Amino acid sequence: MTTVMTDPLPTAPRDPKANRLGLVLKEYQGAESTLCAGCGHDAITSSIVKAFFEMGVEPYRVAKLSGIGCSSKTTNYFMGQAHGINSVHGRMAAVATGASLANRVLVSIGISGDGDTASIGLSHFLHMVRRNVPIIYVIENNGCYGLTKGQFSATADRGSVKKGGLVVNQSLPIDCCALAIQMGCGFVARTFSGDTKQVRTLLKAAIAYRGTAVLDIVSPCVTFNNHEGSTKSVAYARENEDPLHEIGFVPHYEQITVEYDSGTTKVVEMPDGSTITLSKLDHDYDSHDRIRALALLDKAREELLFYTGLIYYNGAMAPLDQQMNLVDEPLATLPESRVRPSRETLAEIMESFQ
Amino acid sequence: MTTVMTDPLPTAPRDPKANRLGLVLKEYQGAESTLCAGCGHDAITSSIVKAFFEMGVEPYRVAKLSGIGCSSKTTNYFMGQAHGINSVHGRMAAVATGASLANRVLVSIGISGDGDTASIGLSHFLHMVRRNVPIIYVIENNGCYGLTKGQFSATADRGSVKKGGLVVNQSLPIDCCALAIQMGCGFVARTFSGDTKQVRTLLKAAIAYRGTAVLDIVSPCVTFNNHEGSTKSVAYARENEDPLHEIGFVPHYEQITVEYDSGTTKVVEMPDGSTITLSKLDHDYDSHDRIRALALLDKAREELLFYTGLIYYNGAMAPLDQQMNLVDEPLATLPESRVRPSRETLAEIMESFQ
Amino acid sequence: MNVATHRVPHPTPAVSTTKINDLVLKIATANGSGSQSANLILMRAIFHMGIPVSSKNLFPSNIQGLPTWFTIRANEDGWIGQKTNVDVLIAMNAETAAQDLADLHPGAIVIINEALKRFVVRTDLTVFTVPFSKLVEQVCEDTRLRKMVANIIYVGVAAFLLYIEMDEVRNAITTQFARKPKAAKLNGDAAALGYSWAKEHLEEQSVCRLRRTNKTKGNIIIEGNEATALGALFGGVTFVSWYPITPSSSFAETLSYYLEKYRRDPDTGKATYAVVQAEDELAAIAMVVGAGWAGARAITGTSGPGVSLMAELAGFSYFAEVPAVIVDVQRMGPSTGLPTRTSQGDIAKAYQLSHGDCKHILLIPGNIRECFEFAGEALELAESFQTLVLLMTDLDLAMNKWLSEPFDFPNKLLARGKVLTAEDLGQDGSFARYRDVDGDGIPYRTLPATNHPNAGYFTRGTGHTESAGYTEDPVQWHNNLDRLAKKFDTARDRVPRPVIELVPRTKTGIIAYGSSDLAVREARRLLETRHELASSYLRLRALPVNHEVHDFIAGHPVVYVVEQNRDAQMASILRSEYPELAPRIRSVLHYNGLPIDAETIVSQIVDRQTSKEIKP
Amino acid sequence: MNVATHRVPHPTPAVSTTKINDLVLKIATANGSGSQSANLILMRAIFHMGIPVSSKNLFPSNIQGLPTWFTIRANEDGWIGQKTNVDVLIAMNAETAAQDLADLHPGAIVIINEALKRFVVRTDLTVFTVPFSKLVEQVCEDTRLRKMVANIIYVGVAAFLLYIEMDEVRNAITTQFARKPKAAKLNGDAAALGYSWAKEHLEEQSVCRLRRTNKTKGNIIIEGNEATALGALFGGVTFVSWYPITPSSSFAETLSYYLEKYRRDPDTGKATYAVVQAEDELAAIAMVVGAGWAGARAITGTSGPGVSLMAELAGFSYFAEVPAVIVDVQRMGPSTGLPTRTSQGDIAKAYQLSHGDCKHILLIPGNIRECFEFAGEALELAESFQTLVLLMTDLDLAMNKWLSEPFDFPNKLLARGKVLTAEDLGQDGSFARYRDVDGDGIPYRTLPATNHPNAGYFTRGTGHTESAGYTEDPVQWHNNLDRLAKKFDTARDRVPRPVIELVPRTKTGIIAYGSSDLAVREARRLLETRHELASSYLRLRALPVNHEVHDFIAGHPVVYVVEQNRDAQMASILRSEYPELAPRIRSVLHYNGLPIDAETIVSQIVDRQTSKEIKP
Ligand SMILES: Cc1ncc(C[n+]2csc(CCOP(=O)(O)OP(=O)(O)O)c2C)c(N)n1
Ligand SMILES: Cc1ncc(C[n+]2csc(CCOP(=O)(O)OP(=O)(O)O)c2C)c(N)n1
Ligand code: SF4
Ligand code: SF4
Ligand SMILES: [Mg+2]
Ligand SMILES: [Mg+2]
Repeated sequence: MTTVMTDPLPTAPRDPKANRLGLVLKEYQGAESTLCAGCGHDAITSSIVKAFFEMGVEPYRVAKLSGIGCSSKTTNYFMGQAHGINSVHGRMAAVATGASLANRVLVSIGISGDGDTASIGLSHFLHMVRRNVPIIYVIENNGCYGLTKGQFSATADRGSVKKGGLVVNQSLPIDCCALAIQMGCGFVARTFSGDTKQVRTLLKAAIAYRGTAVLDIVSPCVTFNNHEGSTKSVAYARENEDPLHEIGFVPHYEQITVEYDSGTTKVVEMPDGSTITLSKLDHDYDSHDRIRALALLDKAREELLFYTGLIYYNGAMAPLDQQMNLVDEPLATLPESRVRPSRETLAEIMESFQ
Repeated sequence: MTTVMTDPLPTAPRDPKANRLGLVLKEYQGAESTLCAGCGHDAITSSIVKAFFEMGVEPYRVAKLSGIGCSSKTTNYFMGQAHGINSVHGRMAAVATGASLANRVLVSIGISGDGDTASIGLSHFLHMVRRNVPIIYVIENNGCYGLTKGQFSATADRGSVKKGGLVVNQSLPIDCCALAIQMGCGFVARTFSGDTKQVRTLLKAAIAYRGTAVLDIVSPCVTFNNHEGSTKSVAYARENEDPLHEIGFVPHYEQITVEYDSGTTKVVEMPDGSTITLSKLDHDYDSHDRIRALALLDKAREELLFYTGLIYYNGAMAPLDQQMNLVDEPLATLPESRVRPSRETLAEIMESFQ
Repeated sequence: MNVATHRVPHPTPAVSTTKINDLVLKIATANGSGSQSANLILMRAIFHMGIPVSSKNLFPSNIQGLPTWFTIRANEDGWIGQKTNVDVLIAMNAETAAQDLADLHPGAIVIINEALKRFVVRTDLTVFTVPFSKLVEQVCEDTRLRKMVANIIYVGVAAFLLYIEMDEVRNAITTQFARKPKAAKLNGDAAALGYSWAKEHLEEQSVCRLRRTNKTKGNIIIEGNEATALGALFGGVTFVSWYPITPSSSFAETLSYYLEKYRRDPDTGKATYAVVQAEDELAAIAMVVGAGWAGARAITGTSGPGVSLMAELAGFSYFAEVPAVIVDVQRMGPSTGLPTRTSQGDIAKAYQLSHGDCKHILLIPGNIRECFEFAGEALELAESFQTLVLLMTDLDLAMNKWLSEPFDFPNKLLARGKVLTAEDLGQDGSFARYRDVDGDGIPYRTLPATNHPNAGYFTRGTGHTESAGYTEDPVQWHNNLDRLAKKFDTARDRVPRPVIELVPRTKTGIIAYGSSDLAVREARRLLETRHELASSYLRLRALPVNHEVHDFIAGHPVVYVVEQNRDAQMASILRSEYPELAPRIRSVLHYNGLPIDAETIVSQIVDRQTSKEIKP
Repeated sequence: MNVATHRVPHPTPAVSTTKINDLVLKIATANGSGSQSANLILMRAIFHMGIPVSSKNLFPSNIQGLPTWFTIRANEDGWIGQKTNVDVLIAMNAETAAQDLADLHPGAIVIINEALKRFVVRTDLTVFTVPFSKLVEQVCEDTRLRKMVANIIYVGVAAFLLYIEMDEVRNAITTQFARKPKAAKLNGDAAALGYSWAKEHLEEQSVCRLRRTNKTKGNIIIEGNEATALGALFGGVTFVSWYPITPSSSFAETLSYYLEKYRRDPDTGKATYAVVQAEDELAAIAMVVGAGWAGARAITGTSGPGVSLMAELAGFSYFAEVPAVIVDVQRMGPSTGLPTRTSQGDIAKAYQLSHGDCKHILLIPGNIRECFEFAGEALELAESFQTLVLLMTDLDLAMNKWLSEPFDFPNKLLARGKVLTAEDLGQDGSFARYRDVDGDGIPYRTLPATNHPNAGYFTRGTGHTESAGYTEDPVQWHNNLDRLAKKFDTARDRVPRPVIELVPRTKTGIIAYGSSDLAVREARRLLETRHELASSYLRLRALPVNHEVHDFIAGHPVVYVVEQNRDAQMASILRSEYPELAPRIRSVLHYNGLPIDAETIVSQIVDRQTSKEIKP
């Protein structure tokens, strides 16, 4: 039996519909989506809205970052009060690196597509992970390039059939989770846009995490990759989703004491005091074992299995801003006195060149 | 006991100094090196010269490709009779993809640096591996950018000290071998420029292999990264090299029958009939097990171990030109009759637009 | 509900003469609603009535649900360039109906979905209201298909009102759904229903009508990307690498389709080509350079953002002298800009793409045939000049349907440039890769795998001697750059020459290029008829320019350079080519994302003419 | 072996007057041989004798063993630009000795390693042979160090022959090896030995000599990259991202060094800046854009190949209006080109970097002080104009040692541009991100994490409305592009103005920019003294140009634009800015990788003058 005690001082909201900041769900919404009706990305958008709402993150503190693609457009569809940047194709990871260092207090969420991340943006994605840039990095993975009309992306499974039924993908898919683990990522999850509960829970845990949290979310493109033979269709995902565990999350500010059966539930304590619980389903999976995670993903890729859940967790690594030992205040708004050395310093330097 | 029988029709050279084509070593050499005296890259150059000489590859059939860096310069220093292309920084993998498809008969060897491959060229490297472009891809890995004067590269080990002794690398190194395995590579080796026998043997095996063969060769930069505290110095590599096995190679054309103790030697048959032998040293390592290879590399990275040898081998995957089912002749020189459809075809197409 | 025809009396013109075979028809829908098929059926039916016709598809940068406009222009005399003055509007989209109606000129005809009736507030339009939703129920049981099928109903209605022959509509439907007989039937029924309903309920109109003629015999209707792809196919392309981007994707996709179909070895079924969907544009151009170096005829297609990413390799191609072709299907920039809108905004950038001193050959097709011809020519020139060639099309050319004469089979053999084989090198042939043997600046090359001990050389982007050795020597560097400039000069008379129409005694010249051609030609007619301003016309088809361009400018005291960008990019190039003529060059600029139209050109020219130069 | 002095009699001039404080000294060695310290010691000693001095280090693109030339020019009157006419050669490199000697003008002095004696075939030189290998054995036991120490011996020899004060040599050695007393001792001994050996064995020469004066008091010697780094430091930079590339790396490395030293919070030791060595230039500029968007003062440094890679994001910065600064240390291109040679070959490319219509602000320092000032100014302008600013230096400025007055502490407070805080937005402040409120084309922005419900907006590279919403509307697109053009026009009078020197009544104007300044000024003097051609001079310091440039060209019938590239890039920009003045613009072009020198300018101008324009 493990007992989880969390932060004893909750901020209980008055309005039953409001969160701990007194904000209502609507304040976490954004512009109306222009995606195709039924697109998996819209489901993820809803989950994001709810997760941030439920976690009580101040919208103004959020930075929404994206590249280009249907997925990348979605940053416009949630948290309209937050600043967003829809940058260029494939470079969001690097843009986010700059933004998050410029302002440490930002809660960064990056939304990317499988094309944006695994093709044109692959190198930046990997280097971002390696640096442990503090960001929730969501890959809305539909195995294709939605916005350019359905070409296979690098995450399309081997044997996946293209719309029209004539072309079969021969290439090995790139597994962004496996690569993230390889680059030292401490928070790696795979999930399915339609499994809204799991998505939301993972997002909440990712909000509590500081460092790069990679969420590879299978998110069907209902227009171009939702047919028979696609391994990223709604039907395929629904039928094949195989959760590694049932995930629960208790934020640090919630005063609850829960008892878990340590035989069936693993409890992950996060540095900020929040807790992730992983309750056993069919598998006996340990999210702390990097090699096991890689083996699982390898198997999944070979046998076209669709495991979901928290693939790997390790809270030990310092995020980039801490590695760099930045001042507490945002660099962006430091006053002149702190960013321009003195007249005397200049004189001293000038002398060294005489 | 395993008996290896290879191609019974050797081309025995007359001149004792000539290879099976009747060519002498000199014909495999190139321009004089302009690298620093003692640079690891020069040692690799010598090994390449010998490996191609000993394998009796016609120099004119070789395509030498590289990016930019001290390492990338070396393609000029071997096989002067071959065509070479010193392209731009980080894009060689993609250049090679085009070249190897344009002409299937080419034996491509790409030389890159750790900066060229693991930083600016990371995405192309990974996608090349994923496509299984037929090439021997050598990473002359010195943990730094030699040509731009010694900045840390992405393969610098955590804890490695910069020349001058003041700066210590904090970042997790990128392990190109692990990433290559992750991308489905069937020939992954790590070795040390100073272990010329192992380098040469691996190169010969790579020449016999068709597909992407990745050789990550630690190759000390004697000018900028050869000091105490560097994990890529000559001294460090010599002291820490820990071969996984003793490697032997018997090319398909050599009529020899060797007997091996199957308890201590594993024999790898290659599709072209050549044979790699892996004789046990301290480790009991199986180069066919992908997960084990990943675990080994993970451990090596964490504990700063320097395992060398054939990390992973799998001869099953078809190289890109075969996947694409190209005609046997080089695309480059197909006659007009085979690359321009007929007048009638145009008429037929025009009609379809009426 | 009362299904009636609103007939608002025309205020103007009192004496209405019916316009025959001169129609601009605009259809406002939402994308992803299947309206594209309906629109194409209309267009095709008009085409088969023998009337020259074109269409402009104005679609949003998303996949489903946003406003889309499709404009068909039919004109017996061939004036089928962009025109914004609409004769007939089919209004199907609630989101845009108010604006769509407001934009009409008095007297225009409107066919409007009954559900949108509320948007009709003007009284100077001829409005026909059609109960599409009700009608569709009669032919289509599957509710999911109704939105799509409703579109075909307007085809029938329009056919009735505009005198489009129903036989041709039926033919067009059969063609469109050739492989889907069920859909063909359903759509055929829907069109017929629209027609018969209209016949029963709507009055005839006599504002504009179509009638059969014979001006399109033997012609084809085709998109620029299809033409370019065919040009590459017949140009002997052997290597293609690309990364998806609007509006260029369909170039590579169409090319892949035809390669698969026509370029497999008849005996073995093996491919005589390779197509790689690259991981990005950096890789796409790098692969093309690698393939070009190894001797393939290699091409990539992209648009602005991709061109930016290809900059570094472009300079390598120029300097290391490796053949490569980029098809730049220009869209509206800067930045991501308007991916589904047209522009000529990359001209100056492409011309000098990459850092350092370098200039590239640009081929600029002005019509659909040239898309075909210049694609082959680009491959040809890239190999002949051993350099990068950019084929500059744009979204308007590339993704709209154009009327064209069918393409001619190439009348010359494939030229592979100055390539030395082992036999050419001879017994002990010496070979200097970068020597100007022929005095034209173009050196000789060998291909990898040439079986000769002297064939190999080392290709590099760094300073090199004539024999491709490394050098930092100032004189050799300088001389090599001069040779490259000379090679570029050689190209002046080898690239497609400008098309010139000289009008005697006029002081005014017009220079244009690319997809502006039709609009310019129509503008010239309008200038002449309305403003008594005759103009000579030079259509640039390539860069670098040659003496004919010089002479044309020198021959006209006032020269208007018409282009679809803000920064007068071509005018700038001409001004620096011919500084002494720079003062006479004026700009006509259009950069709102729509294709340029004749009226824009006319009004800007009239504005810029001084009082002396033009009659009021 | 007989250690003697070859004294070849001078054929010219018969009457030799000793040149005082007017020296060009060239030292030929191999790189990686440690000669750099010796050369700097010589330069520093001359500097401390009060004589204006500069140096040009011509080094190869490798790390060790290839030829390197270091040229020191000392001139009492401050003419210390590039000059190819060498007075004294120190020949230490066998590989180049033959050519080095052949290049000399008659009468030049040669100090040559005895081992290279065989290369002396000319009789019109004054040759001093020195047995360096023998001498070095006397002071240096460690055989591995001898090659390096031999270099210091030539310092002593040169000091003797040229009358460089040994006290200053000793001081310079002490400074150079401040942290390595053992090396200081060894080198001091070697220099002394060289001096005393020379005194004993060599005759004095009276061709040219140096003597103490007072022209460098208070001055500094510094490289451009160091100055630029300091400019960024004092310009309040908070974010730096970069990828190594010659010749820009030392900018970022020096900046990192000073940031580490002077920009840690005194209380906490925490950093008030972030530096990221990026994975490539695409990432470097993307990080800068991300940081600039979030409100940092962000900069990156690169050279040509990196600029090419940054093209796409450059357009994003322009169009989404995100501050960013790129320092482009220009090297010789195209392609990889000559990485260790200088050029002004990126001017036109940088000006319109990226696809589509866009133009950027370029700051072009012409001297070392401006490297400092303009780095701060670039950060300032990037934030004030919410756009990309490129600081265009070059290898000559950036990596050579220049004499300069010390830099002034910035005289104005940091300007952060039009940023609205939560207070500015007020209770229910509405805020339209892209509205031209002030009529200058520059809109207002908010920073992420501004605690106000209306502060957030969506930044995008696609078409947008004034309130940053998505639109494809043609009119809004057009208007926004026009506003951006207006913003660019606003910049004309906000960027550093040109420096103009008008000479009354001359018909000839010269326009130059960047590192050409010293050579141009010397050329003007030569033109006047030798050819009686007086010229006005305008030094461009930024793009876009303003009316002063127009007026200057308008005021001179003939204007020479001097630049260090092949394609007359700045001339082209000026020709398209001022078409009516285009015919009067002529080009002086230099593109062999060496810094431009006065003689080149003079000879090209004299060549291009028509007979009417110049006296013979
Ligand atoms: C440099 C560049 N190349 C290509 C494109 C065209 N493009 C836009 S979105 C996209 C792919 C999007 O795929 P993905 O990231 O998987 O997003 P999805 O639309 O599937 O959600 C591409 C290739 C572009 N915008 N920029
Ligand atoms: C686009 C571009 N960016 C930067 C450079 C500068 N550059 C030349 S070589 C090099 C790094 C070389 O490192 P590596 O690949 O490890 O080779 P090494 O010299 O260490 O063998 C860099 C950054 C360049 N040539 N091109
Ligand atoms: S095209 Fe696919 S990914 Fe894009 S919005 Fe539609 S369903 Fe979603
Ligand atoms: S700098 Fe380093 S990598 Fe480059 S040649 Fe010298 S030792 Fe080799
Ligand atoms: Mg996708
Ligand atoms: Mg390296």
